[in-house]
Amino acid sequence: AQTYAESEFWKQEVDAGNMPPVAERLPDAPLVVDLRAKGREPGRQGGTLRTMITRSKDVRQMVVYGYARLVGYDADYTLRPDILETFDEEDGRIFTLKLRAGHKWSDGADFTSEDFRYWWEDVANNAELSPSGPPEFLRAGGRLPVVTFPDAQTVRFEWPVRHPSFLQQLAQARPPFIYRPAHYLRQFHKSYADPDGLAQQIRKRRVNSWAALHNKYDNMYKNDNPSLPTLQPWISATTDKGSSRFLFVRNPYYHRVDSQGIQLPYIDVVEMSVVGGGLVAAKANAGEVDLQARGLDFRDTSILKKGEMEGAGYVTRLWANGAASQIAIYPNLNFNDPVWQKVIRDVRFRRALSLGIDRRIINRALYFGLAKEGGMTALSRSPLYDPDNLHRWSSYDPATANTLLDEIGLTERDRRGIRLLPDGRPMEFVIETAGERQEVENALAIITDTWRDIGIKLVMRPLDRDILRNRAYSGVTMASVWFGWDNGLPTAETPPAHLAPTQQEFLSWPKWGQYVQTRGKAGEAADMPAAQELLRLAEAWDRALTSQEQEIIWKQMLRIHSDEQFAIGILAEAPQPVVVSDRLRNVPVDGKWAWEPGAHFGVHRIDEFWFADAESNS
Amino acid sequence: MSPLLSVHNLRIGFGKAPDVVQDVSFSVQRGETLALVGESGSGKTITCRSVLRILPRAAQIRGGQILFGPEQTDLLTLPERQMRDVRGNQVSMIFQEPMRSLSPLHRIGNQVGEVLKLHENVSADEACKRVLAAFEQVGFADPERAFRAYPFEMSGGMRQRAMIAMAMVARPQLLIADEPTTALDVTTQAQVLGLIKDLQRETGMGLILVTHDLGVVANMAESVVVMRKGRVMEAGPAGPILTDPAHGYTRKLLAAAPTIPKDIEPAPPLPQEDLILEMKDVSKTFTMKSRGWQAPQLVKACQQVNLKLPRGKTVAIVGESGSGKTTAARIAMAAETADAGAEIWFRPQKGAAPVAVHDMNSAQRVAFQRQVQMVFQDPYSSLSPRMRIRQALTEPLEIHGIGTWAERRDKAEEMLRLVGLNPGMLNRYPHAFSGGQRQRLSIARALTLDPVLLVCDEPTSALDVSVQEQVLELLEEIRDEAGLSYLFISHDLAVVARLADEVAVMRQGYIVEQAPPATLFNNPRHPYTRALIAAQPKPDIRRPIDLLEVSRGAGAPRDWPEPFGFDGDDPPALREIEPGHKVRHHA
Amino acid sequence: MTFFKYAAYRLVTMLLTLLVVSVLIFVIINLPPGDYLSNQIAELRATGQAEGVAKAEFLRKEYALDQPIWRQYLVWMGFAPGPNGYSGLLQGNLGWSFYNDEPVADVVGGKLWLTVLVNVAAVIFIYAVSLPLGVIAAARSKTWADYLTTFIGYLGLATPNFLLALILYYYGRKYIGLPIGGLMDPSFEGEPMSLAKIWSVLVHLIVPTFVIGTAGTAAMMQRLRANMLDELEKPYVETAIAKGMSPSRMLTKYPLRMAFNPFVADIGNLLPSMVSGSVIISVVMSLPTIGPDLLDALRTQDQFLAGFVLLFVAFLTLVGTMISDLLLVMLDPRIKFAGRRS
Amino acid sequence: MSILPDGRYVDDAPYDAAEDLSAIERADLDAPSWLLMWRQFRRHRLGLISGAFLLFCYLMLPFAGFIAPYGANERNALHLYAPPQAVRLWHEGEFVGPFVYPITAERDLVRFQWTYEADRSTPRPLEWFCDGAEYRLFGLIPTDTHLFCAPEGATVFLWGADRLGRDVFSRILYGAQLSLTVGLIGITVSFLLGITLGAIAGYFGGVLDWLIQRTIEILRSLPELPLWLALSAAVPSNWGPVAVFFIISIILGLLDWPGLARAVRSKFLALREEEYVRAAEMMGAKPGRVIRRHLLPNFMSHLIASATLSIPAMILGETALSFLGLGLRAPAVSWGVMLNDAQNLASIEIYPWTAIPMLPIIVVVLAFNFLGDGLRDSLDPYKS
Ligand SMILES: Nc1ncnc2c1ncn2[C@@H]1O[C@H](COP(=O)(O)OP(=O)(O)OP(=O)(O)O)[C@@H](O)[C@H]1O
Ligand SMILES: Nc1ncnc2c1ncn2[C@@H]1O[C@H](COP(=O)(O)OP(=O)(O)OP(=O)(O)O)[C@@H](O)[C@H]1O
Ligand SMILES: [Mg+2]
Ligand SMILES: [Mg+2]
Repeated sequence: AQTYAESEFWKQEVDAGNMPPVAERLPDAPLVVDLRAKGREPGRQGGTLRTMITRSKDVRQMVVYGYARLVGYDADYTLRPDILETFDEEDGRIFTLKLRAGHKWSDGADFTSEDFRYWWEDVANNAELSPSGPPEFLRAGGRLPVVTFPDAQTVRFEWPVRHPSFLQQLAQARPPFIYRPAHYLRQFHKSYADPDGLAQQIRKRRVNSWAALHNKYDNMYKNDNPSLPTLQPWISATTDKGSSRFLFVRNPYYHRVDSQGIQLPYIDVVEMSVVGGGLVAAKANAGEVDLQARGLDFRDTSILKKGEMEGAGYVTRLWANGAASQIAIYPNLNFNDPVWQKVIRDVRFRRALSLGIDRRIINRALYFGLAKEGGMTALSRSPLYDPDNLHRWSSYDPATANTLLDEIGLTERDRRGIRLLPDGRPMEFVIETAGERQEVENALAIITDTWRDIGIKLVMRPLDRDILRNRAYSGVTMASVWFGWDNGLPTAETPPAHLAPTQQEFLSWPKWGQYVQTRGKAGEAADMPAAQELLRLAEAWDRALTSQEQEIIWKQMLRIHSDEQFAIGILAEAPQPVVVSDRLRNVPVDGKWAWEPGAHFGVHRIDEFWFADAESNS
Repeated sequence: MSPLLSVHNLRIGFGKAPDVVQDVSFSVQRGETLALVGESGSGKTITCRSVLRILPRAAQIRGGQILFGPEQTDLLTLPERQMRDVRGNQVSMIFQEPMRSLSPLHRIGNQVGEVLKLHENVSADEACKRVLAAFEQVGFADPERAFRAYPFEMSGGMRQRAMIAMAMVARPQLLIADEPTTALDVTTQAQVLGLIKDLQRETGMGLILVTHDLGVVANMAESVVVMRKGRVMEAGPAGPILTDPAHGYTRKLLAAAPTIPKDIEPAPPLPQEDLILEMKDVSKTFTMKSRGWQAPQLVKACQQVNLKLPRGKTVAIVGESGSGKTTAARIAMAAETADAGAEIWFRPQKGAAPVAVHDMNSAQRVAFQRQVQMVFQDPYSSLSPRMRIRQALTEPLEIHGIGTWAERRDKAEEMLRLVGLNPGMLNRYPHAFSGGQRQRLSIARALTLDPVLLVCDEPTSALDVSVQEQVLELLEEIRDEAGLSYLFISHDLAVVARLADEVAVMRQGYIVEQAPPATLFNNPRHPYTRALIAAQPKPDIRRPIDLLEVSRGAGAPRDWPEPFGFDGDDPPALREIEPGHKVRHHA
Repeated sequence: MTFFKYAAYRLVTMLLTLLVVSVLIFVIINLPPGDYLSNQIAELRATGQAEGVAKAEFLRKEYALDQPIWRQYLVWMGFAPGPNGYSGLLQGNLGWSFYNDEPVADVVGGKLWLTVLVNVAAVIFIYAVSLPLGVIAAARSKTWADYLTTFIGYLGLATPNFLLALILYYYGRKYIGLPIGGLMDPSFEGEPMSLAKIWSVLVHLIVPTFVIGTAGTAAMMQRLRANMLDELEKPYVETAIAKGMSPSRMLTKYPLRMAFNPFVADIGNLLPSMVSGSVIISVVMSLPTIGPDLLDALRTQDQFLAGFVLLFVAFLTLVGTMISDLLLVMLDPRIKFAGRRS
Repeated sequence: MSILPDGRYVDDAPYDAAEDLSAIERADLDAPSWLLMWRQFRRHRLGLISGAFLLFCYLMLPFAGFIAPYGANERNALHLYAPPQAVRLWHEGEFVGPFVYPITAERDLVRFQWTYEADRSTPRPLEWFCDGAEYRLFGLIPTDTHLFCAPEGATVFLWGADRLGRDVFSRILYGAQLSLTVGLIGITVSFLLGITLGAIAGYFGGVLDWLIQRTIEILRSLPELPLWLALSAAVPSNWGPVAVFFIISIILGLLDWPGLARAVRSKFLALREEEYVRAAEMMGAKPGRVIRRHLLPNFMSHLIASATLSIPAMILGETALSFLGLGLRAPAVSWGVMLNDAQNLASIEIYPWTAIPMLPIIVVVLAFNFLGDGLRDSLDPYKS
């Protein structure tokens, strides 16, 4: 049997008898990470990792970065069991999850199928806690699964129809927690807690019902309750929410070890401080962080490099952004103005817009030419990548663009050379932005010039993020700018729902999305053939039996997108500066910076990073 | 022995203009009083101020020396830091216009006591005690009230006395008094002068006394400097100069000095029919600004004043400083509202329906304001500091839309000439005038509108006798030609005797005696009237008045002999003892 | 009217005004269509997060948000009893912040005093710097001292705050080791007061105070200088000089007091304007003041939080105006508030 | 002069009792007040220079396009972040006339900066009265003639180029057109309101005062932030940035007056008790006149100082609001917009010339200040 070394950090506690030794804390079969096989160096425990967030709410990033999931992606973006010892999928309908025997919550209590049952029966299906029933993602074809708990280490989900996206959902950056620390939460649950004690708690916590109390203490994602047991590598150790510094200490019961028998995470303490967005670069430049990407933009690179050269003790790495597009324009197909709507829905118009963008210059001006120019599609590292999709309708070709626009019949122009709409108004194409990113403004400034050549006047309108969304959702926005799809690295198994008009967040079809999301209560049904085709394909993917089938569907959908230019991507894979302390090891040199899949740092397994001593460093 | 202060060949000028003070020299010994007399605007004030080096920014000292003290330090070159010790401590000054010279935001006691704190390092209590004592000495009936009062709550004379107290509490070696008693009635004046004399005897204080009142000079000064147009005309011991003036100007001055004529021909009582102004039962009670927790103190400024002013006549009010003269006049002008029950009637023309001044509508008010004008006791504060004199003088015309621009300017020029000023001064701001010049400006302004009633509140107090003569003549002339009526307030009984058709004597808010001047001056009945007349100084060095004696005046009302005495708020009625002669006495 | 009567009268007016303002604030907050919970419910529904919806619905009921608007106001203020014993502002229940998912009191609690701290520091800075400098600039007008202070003042005024903050932070850190952002070293947070902690707070306050304060300082200094110049030639100043007062004492006792009148009128606005004015600064400089919360609350229509903060700022404004009115009467005995006879 | 035996001093210059006043200068007397003021003002050297400078600035505005070598939004894709270029006269000891060396950009992928290399061998003389980007003279006449332009194959970035390769110098000139004008409207509105209402409240007191005071209190207590947020959602989409900013500066003016009004009021409460105000009233002056002629002049210094102080706020107003998406934005150019672009560390530390717009702001603000000071001085009665 493997022997495990006790961490310095908890040694005192263990010696004092407050905590069992490490061997007893680990699951019977911990997840052993073979670092060398991954091309990483095994490290040693210790150290404090400093990083910054811009709002105190962002403590939830620890859940993202920690990335302990039932199943999670590995570096190749394939799904592997993580907290689970194994999982088993039958027919895309029946999922058997096997837990690790002896796995414990961060407070030392056993983690068993009871925790799943508690969630399923006492939370998800409790009318007071979840009045509208279990979460939507558990529905396949509108049907809920049958969940059974054959033994302490086994949980089974069984659907009548295929539910292929179930596992992917579990691996999300923001995972659905389908388990809860039952032993802890029972004290707030009406069915378990002693009524007097509960009533007292309700009063003390200034809430009005036991459900509110339960809700208050049950936030696995928000990470705001330090006493809530967790399975993440670090556990929150800061109680004061108003604080500007949050500390996280190593989870003594964490389930991963390296092949030397050293329990992960290597790093003892993570210190997150809340810093104003504008000051992140300045603080990083001053060497006040060990690992930072959030809050840094590409344009900070020069100042970061400068700090690096002046010996602030870090290196600046440039990772590629994992969003499908760094900047994408979403012409609103649901725009309320009927004349405009008709124009926008004309594919030739959208193609002309795209052809009228000089992506090379934008790339050069904003990203030193380091980003990838082209439309919005799967990124080059995705198996679904197709260079044709990237380049279709996305080369700078004002002549073709003009021809296309003329073909639509927009031939009239005013004195300034701006084309006129059929009803005689000049074509002032208003693009609304969230006003947060200067690169967007600069890109639009460049596009303004090239669009003028095709007779379209671009009017940029910076708004507040929330206002922008609300306007777009209600159809008053003509067009908006946002990132491309979060997930630029899809595989055939990735659910393609976001490619079809199923979500209002895709700002080209907010109303169609609402229609699907609200099951017809709001919004409008998609009424363009291409969009209907996308919907059909998305459903087909659900039913597809093999990944080959799924891949074909994916490719069709991507092809439709690049053909139709629903969203006009401009650039992708823009470099994301990542500041890494000189002392920090195992941080990939060439990583992907993606929310989905990958949970930003999560997929790079921050728990495997470690601090080299100063001597061994030089 | 070296003199306490000697001024040698002092020359001062403004801007590029010629010197306003030319080669002035004089000296003051310890314990000596030097009187500085002369024409209004002759540079007296500027000379005095140069001793303390507090000249207007635009002034330049172009030459000369001012030597002070046993060391004969030149005050003109003394470093600022040492100068600070001289000011207020060794040399202090009573400014000519005390109303402007006090900070409006600080209580009087505070401002006066500050001198002690600055130079003598005394405790707050001690300072307070000494200030109260000084207030008592300068004739405040209620020193406590004065201590707590703000300048705007005081009458002109009270402010002047506060200024005097301020200059004297620190017992300086040299006191420069620039017309210190212009706003004081003669008894109070005697008291103050007596006080200064005492202090001189006690401490050997030197005194430079600027005054226009040759009677005061005769009573106070050992030596005299006569100035005119910035030059010393004559200087030397007081006796010879007053008795046998050598210089033509001095002679002219002495000749112009007014006195109460011995035998005024008795005039019939004033006609009672065509009254231009009638005040009935006018009383005014002020509420003093109190500290948050104290109950507010009430001041009865004037009480039950009844006055009748026939058209074309002059009614004069004389009386104690602080007795409510100004208040009564302001009420007549509708500048102040009287307590309830008062009635003031104004008849613009003969036979016209009277206007109730206490209750006018806005049309009436506009008409009233055009016909009634006032010469303010304090001309400096009644001129807007940011208006050139031309604007100030043409403003009344502009307000009432009279004339064109050029006509207004011509009128302004003419008015200036009438009061003896140079129209070249039209572009100046008010601060660039001497005290007497400002007073004349004020008169000129009041006259521009050709009013029918003019309320004059001590209009000539700052004028030298010759200019005063000129102004009085002017007033008489207008009265006779245009039938102007005057409500005339003055401390100078000689002026009153000359101008008035009827005189009301006020004391503590009450009219105590009222009669035509002949009757009043020949046959004064009320003890206070008698005291006043006795206290009037005469420009005769051989017959000095006993300052101490006259300053006692008639004493407090409760000490007055029967049937005049009364206590508190319960005075006897004003009764007619002979036609046109009213005296407040018990029947 | 005695001072006390006036003060009492002023207090009553203030409370009445506050009442009016509270209504207006409530209306303004509710003016934009929708509210936090409805938005959230819509979004949660759309994304299929049913548990959130339940919670949101629950909160709506709990805080009477399902009732007509006038009733909501009454309940919020505590004039009418709310459901389930929700008691309203007057009884100290500040309501629930939906955005932060915490009682408003908890969100606001610690930050209020920090807000006050930062702003009071700025106010002190403004006064401590601009009073003497303004007086000196006036007394020594048209000398290098005057020009230099003017120049620096305008430099601060003409630099956008954020740029100024960035420059000061960056070079401050580079050359004198000043900390960047925050109000104290994080390690002191939640620690009891100690000298080291106070020191840390002071060091951290340097840049924010400077950034928030410069604009105010320059403004105050220039205005003070102008007003002082007007007073310096007045006769009462000569009297003071004739008394032999030292210039500094004389200047502060007499002309300064006179020149101060317009500033007293504005004292009331100092605190509240900086609370709202420093919102943006606080956001960019990551100061844990109430400002950023207010901005978030307004953006997301988190009505109780926004309402309370706004009401609090309004309260500060009103109290400030009242104090300045009272000070005005105390400072200038000539002032009467009675009407003019026309 | 003679000394009499009794020690008396007697002046023996001829004495004329009736000696009249000296002759007066008519011209001087008839000078209208503005002339007198101007004479005073002329003596304030700095104020005079500042005034002349500002006059020059404003006169230049219609010609900004002519003086600027580039268009306001003319990008030079090959010269991003180009540093300021010197215009030289001598090349290798030889007089060539004004010329520049062409520069070429290099991507430095180690430091992630643009570096520039000047080609010192080929001097390129500037072109004069040449054709360039189109602009509107006086905002009306479209033309494309510029005073000077970059020669073929070279650039002339006097003050460098920004992130998109736009000429900072030209943009400053164009920016002046907006920065120096639009905000003035807001100031005017707020001053008019503030002075009028403050004066009414202070002078009349009583009920009017009460009403105005409560309005002020309520206005001040009401939050501006939600207003801006609402506004940013409500402004029609196709409004140009300048139109939006125009509206906003007027609204700013409408909201900004209470501070001034209170200052005016408190001062007037005290001033109205002054004797000269009473005197004017007793002469029959109407309230309007009393306020204009007697009260306002005594508060002029404060007003001038306040007006001067709001100049920087007016120029930079948009930077504060752009945070809420309401400020001026591209394609409008103003100094505030330019500074907004420069609000990051790289601009300060690596490309400092992008922060050059601070310079004209400060110069203009100081000029306004000295002009105001001169004005104040010329109104000061004691300065003569
Ligand atoms: N700031 C000034 N600018 C120009 N001239 C001035 C200024 N101040 C005073 N003067 C002039 O200087 C002369 C002397 O003034 P000063 O005040 O000394 O006169 P005065 O003898 O005290 O007169 P009065 O008896 O009227 O007070 C006057 O003619 C006056 O007009
Ligand atoms: N605004 C005021 N507030 C309080 N008391 C005042 C006010 N104005 C005048 N008084 C008081 O009223 C009384 C009369 O003042 P008034 O000015 O009428 O005196 P006066 O007879 O003109 O004296 P003087 O000869 O000294 O000018 C004085 O005691 C004075 O202190
Ligand atoms: Mg004089
Ligand atoms: Mg009087």
